[in-house]
Amino acid sequence: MEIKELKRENDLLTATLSGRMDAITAAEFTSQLENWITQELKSFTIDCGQLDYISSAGLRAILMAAKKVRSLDGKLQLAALQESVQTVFEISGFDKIIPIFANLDDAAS
Amino acid sequence: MEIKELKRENDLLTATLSGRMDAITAAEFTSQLENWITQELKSFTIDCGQLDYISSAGLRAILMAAKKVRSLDGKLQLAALQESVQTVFEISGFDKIIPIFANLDDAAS
Amino acid sequence: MPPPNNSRKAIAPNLIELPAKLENLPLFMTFVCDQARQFDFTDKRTLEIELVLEEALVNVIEYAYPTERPGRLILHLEGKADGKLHLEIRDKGVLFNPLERAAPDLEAELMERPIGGLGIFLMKELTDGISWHRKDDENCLSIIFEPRHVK
Amino acid sequence: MPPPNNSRKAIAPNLIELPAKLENLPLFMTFVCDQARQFDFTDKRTLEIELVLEEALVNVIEYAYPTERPGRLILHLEGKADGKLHLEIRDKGVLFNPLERAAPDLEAELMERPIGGLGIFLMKELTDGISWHRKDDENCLSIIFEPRHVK
Ligand SMILES: Nc1ncnc2c1ncn2[C@@H]1O[C@H](COP(=O)(O)OP(=O)(O)O)[C@@H](O)[C@H]1O
Ligand SMILES: Nc1ncnc2c1ncn2[C@@H]1O[C@H](COP(=O)(O)OP(=O)(O)O)[C@@H](O)[C@H]1O
Repeated sequence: MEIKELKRENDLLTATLSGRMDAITAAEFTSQLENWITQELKSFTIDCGQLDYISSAGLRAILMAAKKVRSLDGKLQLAALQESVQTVFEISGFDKIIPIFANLDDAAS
Repeated sequence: MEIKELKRENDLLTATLSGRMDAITAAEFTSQLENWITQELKSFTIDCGQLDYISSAGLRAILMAAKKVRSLDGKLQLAALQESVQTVFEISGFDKIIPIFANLDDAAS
Repeated sequence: MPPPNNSRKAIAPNLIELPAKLENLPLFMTFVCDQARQFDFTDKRTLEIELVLEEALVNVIEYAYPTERPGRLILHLEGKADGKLHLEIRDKGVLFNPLERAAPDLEAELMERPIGGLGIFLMKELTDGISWHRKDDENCLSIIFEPRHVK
Repeated sequence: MPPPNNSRKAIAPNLIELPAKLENLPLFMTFVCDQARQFDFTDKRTLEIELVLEEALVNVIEYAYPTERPGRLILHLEGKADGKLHLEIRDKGVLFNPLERAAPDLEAELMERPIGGLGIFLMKELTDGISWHRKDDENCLSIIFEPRHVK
């Protein structure tokens, strides 16, 4: 799994998440998010176009992140989910609690 | 395993062999050599600096190649063997039947 | 017309047994995915198999052996002539029937959704057959995958 | 001074069983190398283990089941507390004792060297213990590796 920062505007950060988000790698996302929050960031838009795989460990990390930023009055948005990742989100009902956009432009508007 | 042609001079070809030469990949070397021979090449110097692993299937392919080119009055020389590959050559006595050089320059002189 | 002969595709029961630790997860995963690919499952279905497998294995790794050093985890895989893949996951850990867990509330608001509890639910949703029994002090979880998942 | 406690390094017997086909070679190899690495073998020794393993497996794959569809290949691996790795390779193929093969003539000229016949020799040279027996219609090849090979 790889997390790449794309840009920062005020307290909003845009990043890409790629590879596999599984029981071994998901913790990296959690600690990266904590790190960002200490830098006064509180809203996050994540491009998942290159995210090939997510398991419940990944969903857990996403849900923890979404709750955390909501409690800071920020938000967590995802964009460009691959079909298989989208399916996992839908089965879990995560598409109803996490805003998902077709691409980064849609997420920004 | 990867085979890369470096240069041709008359009937002499210099190439690099890299990766793993094992029961699955060794046949690629044999067919590449046959291919070269149909192009009127008959002497070969192979840089093995990036060859990480060789098994008896690799030795078999090397021995077949060396016999083949000898029968054409050509020669097969190797250069820059890694320590573990050198060990396998020594155990098998291949260092006595195949000329091995420290590097391509030594092999050329 | 004779029935199509798929028998050449059948693969005999294959077995891997290793300590139940997270370090060994990739090896278990490769074992199954390699075989699934040889068995002509689509990439999409192979990803779903991978997901179910990860959920099942991680639960054994995290919960089955709470006190001892890592216990054993045994995985059987059998490809049937009818194109179905049968998986059996066995451990000697604490008695636990995952199929008795209640499904999560998928309608809850973000702040009301509990952390966790999705692994077993995903397993149930993505398999074409799942059963559990306890035998000789072992939890046996049997899973069936069809080449194409029908919901 | 108490003896150094290596027991935490010991790994229980691990098992993998798959059809004896070349396609499955990488999986067997990964199985052993992953465990060897967890067991703190050096990279050099791990390469040697890999080589011995490839030779042993390829022989079963190529020669043990001459007529039938791919037969079974079973691999046991056990890391002992004294730092040695024990490997057992079993097949139900034709009776064959590899240790009875004569060593190749290492002094022969290039054109006199026969093609083949090096696999078993390399296995003998690179292991720290190797034995064979036939039991219940199975060839059992037992191999011991020490962390550092002493010739
Ligand atoms: N093998 C097991 N032994 C004991 N308890 C288990 C086992 N597997 C799962 N559980 C329990 O079931 C709960 C739900 O598991 P699961 O749906 O996979 O989600 P998660 O592990 O993320 O909580 C776990 O939190 C754990 O309490
Ligand atoms: N499992 C086996 N069953 C029957 N014959 C075998 C088996 N393994 C090896 N042999 C025989 O022993 C010979 C020597 O094997 P080996 O030293 O590995 O070299 P190679 O396979 O390259 O000839 C083989 O050519 C084969 O005839």
